Amino acid sequence: MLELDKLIGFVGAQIAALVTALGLGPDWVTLVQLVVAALTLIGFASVMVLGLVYAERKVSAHIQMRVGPMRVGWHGILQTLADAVKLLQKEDITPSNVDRAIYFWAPIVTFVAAFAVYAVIPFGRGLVVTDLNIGILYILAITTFGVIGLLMAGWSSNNKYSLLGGFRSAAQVVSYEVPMALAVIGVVMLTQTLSMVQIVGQQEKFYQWYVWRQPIGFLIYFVAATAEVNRTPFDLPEADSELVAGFVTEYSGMKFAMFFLAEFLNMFTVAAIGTTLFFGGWNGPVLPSWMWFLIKTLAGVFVLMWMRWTYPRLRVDQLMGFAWKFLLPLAILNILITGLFVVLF
Amino acid sequence: MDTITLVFFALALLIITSALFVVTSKNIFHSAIFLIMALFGAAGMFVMLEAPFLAAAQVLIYVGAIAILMIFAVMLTARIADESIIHTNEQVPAGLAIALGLLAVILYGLWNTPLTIHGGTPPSGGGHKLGELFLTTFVLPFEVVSVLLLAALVGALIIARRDPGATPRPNDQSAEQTGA
Amino acid sequence: MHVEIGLSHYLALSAIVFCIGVFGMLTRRNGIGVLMSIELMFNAVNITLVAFARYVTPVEITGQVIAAFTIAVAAAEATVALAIVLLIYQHHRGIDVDRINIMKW
Amino acid sequence: MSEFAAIAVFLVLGVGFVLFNFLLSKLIRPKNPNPIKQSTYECGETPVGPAWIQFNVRFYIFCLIFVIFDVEIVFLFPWALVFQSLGLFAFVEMVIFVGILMFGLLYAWKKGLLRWY
Repeated sequence: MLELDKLIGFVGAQIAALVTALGLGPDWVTLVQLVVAALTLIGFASVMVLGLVYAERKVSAHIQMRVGPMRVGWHGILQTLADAVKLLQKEDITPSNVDRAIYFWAPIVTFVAAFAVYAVIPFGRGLVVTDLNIGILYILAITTFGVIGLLMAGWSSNNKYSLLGGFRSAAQVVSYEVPMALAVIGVVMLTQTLSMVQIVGQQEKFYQWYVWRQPIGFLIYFVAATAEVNRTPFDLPEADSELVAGFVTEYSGMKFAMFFLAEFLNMFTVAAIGTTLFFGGWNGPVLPSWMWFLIKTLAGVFVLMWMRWTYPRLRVDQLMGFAWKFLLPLAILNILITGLFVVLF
Repeated sequence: MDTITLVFFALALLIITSALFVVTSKNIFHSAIFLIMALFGAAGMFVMLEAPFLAAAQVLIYVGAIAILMIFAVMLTARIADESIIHTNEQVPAGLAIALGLLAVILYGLWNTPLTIHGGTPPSGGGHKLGELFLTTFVLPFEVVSVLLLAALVGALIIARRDPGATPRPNDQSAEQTGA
Repeated sequence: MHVEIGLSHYLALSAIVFCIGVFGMLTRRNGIGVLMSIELMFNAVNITLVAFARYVTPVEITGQVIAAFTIAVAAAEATVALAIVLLIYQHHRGIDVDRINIMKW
Repeated sequence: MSEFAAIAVFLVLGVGFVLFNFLLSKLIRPKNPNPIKQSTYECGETPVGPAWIQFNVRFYIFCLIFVIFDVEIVFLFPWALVFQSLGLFAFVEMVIFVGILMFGLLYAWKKGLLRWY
């Protein structure tokens, strides 16, 4: 079958042979292999985001009984590609009273925070760039740079909407980070490891999925993750009726595109982490492992899109109250129950 | 130069330049950003020192929480954009002298101290060893951390809480109030 | 040039960062700036602790445990100190630590 | 430690990718700025004052509670990794740890600090 790990092993060996033939040491072999892997994932991420944007538009259109983009290509399938080219050509307007350095670096920080996660996600059997022994904690840590990025964007724009959107967004993301991390701890209590690959390895059979042993944890993770990526019903930071476009109000052209890219990367990331922690990752019968991973993850992404067009937006006080007064105590309770079960049985 | 040396000096350069900018930058928001870079560099150093769990903890707490809290505090205390304010006091020469003197003393001490280095394989990261130590040898400090955090939380809330008589307007959705 | 990176390199780096922190703490007028300098000093100490843990007690990583506690203490310190800075700001309309001398007399 | 080389490569290439995009776009996009275009957006009005104004303290309150609980999370992770092998004693220790911190949450709740308005 289409097992990509063999292909990757082959390419890796070819690179090693080539680099060694050039007379460079083993450090260089690793470096070149990693660069190729990272470039591949950048390509994958870009193509995937193009697909996700198209899917979002089509899903929303069909939920609202419209047809969505139809003109560019068959059923508008090239629409987002055309949009990307358009964004590339757009004039980049930098308002005159922004803080230029921070304004410039904010989209970079946001994108890198979203992209760096992909180094540890197991896309399939053997399809992981690096298996850190602190994998899931690394993901939690590196994604906090996303908050820094949006605070930088909000502050440097020198615009009231940007600032308010940025700070509201930051307050929301950090509030929901606590229950999310606690839900992850619930899983870690069972896995006894933080390595993403080992967590997947423990869920080979359907009945071993951690969602069965951590149903409350999964629900908490799902809600918190939806809030983390600012999706409806938690999309207050970009509540366009109140805040224009939130922290990206002053951004245009390629800089805006980077925020957009990061947003969709994050959406894929939370679905991928959910798949890895709760739904057995790439484990599955018949089909190749990476295909199972994509199916499960994209199903998660679809649910996020579906929710966006089904639920209304929460008020900001409901949002914060929900995180601190309901999700956090529930997550603590989940940990206590899990611990009790593990200790007693 | 081998890779380890190269990475060490790159990280050291990142940490030191960022730290210098933290203490000299005119704009306090820029200081906060440079502080984040210095802290991230320190996390890189922890990775070099075979403490990956601590590196992640460092990023999670310092960058993800303390730095964000500082940026919020910067926002709450206005006038940051005004670069004309003098950001250093008249103690610059004295401060410089003290800092350099301290540095000289420490480096002198470091130079003249024979450092005993013990070999051994570090536990394979992942935080298992840390967890064991927390729950066995260091169990009392571990519980005291909890008390400390509680005290800090309650204390900070008491201090930072807004004036009771000042606002509560139930339908006030606008999150900004014009400063003085 | 071949340098073997060892304990003394980390200690020297930590000393430099610590002294930069001392300089900032002594010269900053902005209360938050002073706090940032203190965080730098905390970090320098943490690097020292982890370096000792790596080179002196590599198996029993006591230094790392203490570094973890230091991080917790730094977080607690930052929350309370920033709250105090905010309170001072509300009372004095400024966070210039040189002007906060009401406890001096 | 060597497995972290991948992280470094990802960070550097991530930055490189964005800079490359910026450069590419710089080569092909038009550039004709004017003062109106470069003014700050405020729904078509002339912007009033700088945006760097003072903010309400409630953003700060939530962030403050978050810092404390973030530290708690970092201490919970090592516990979660090993508590199975250490048994009931470790579990009780953690219940005490979390229990003490829950008082803090309860305090904030009772004082009405978890309300947004």
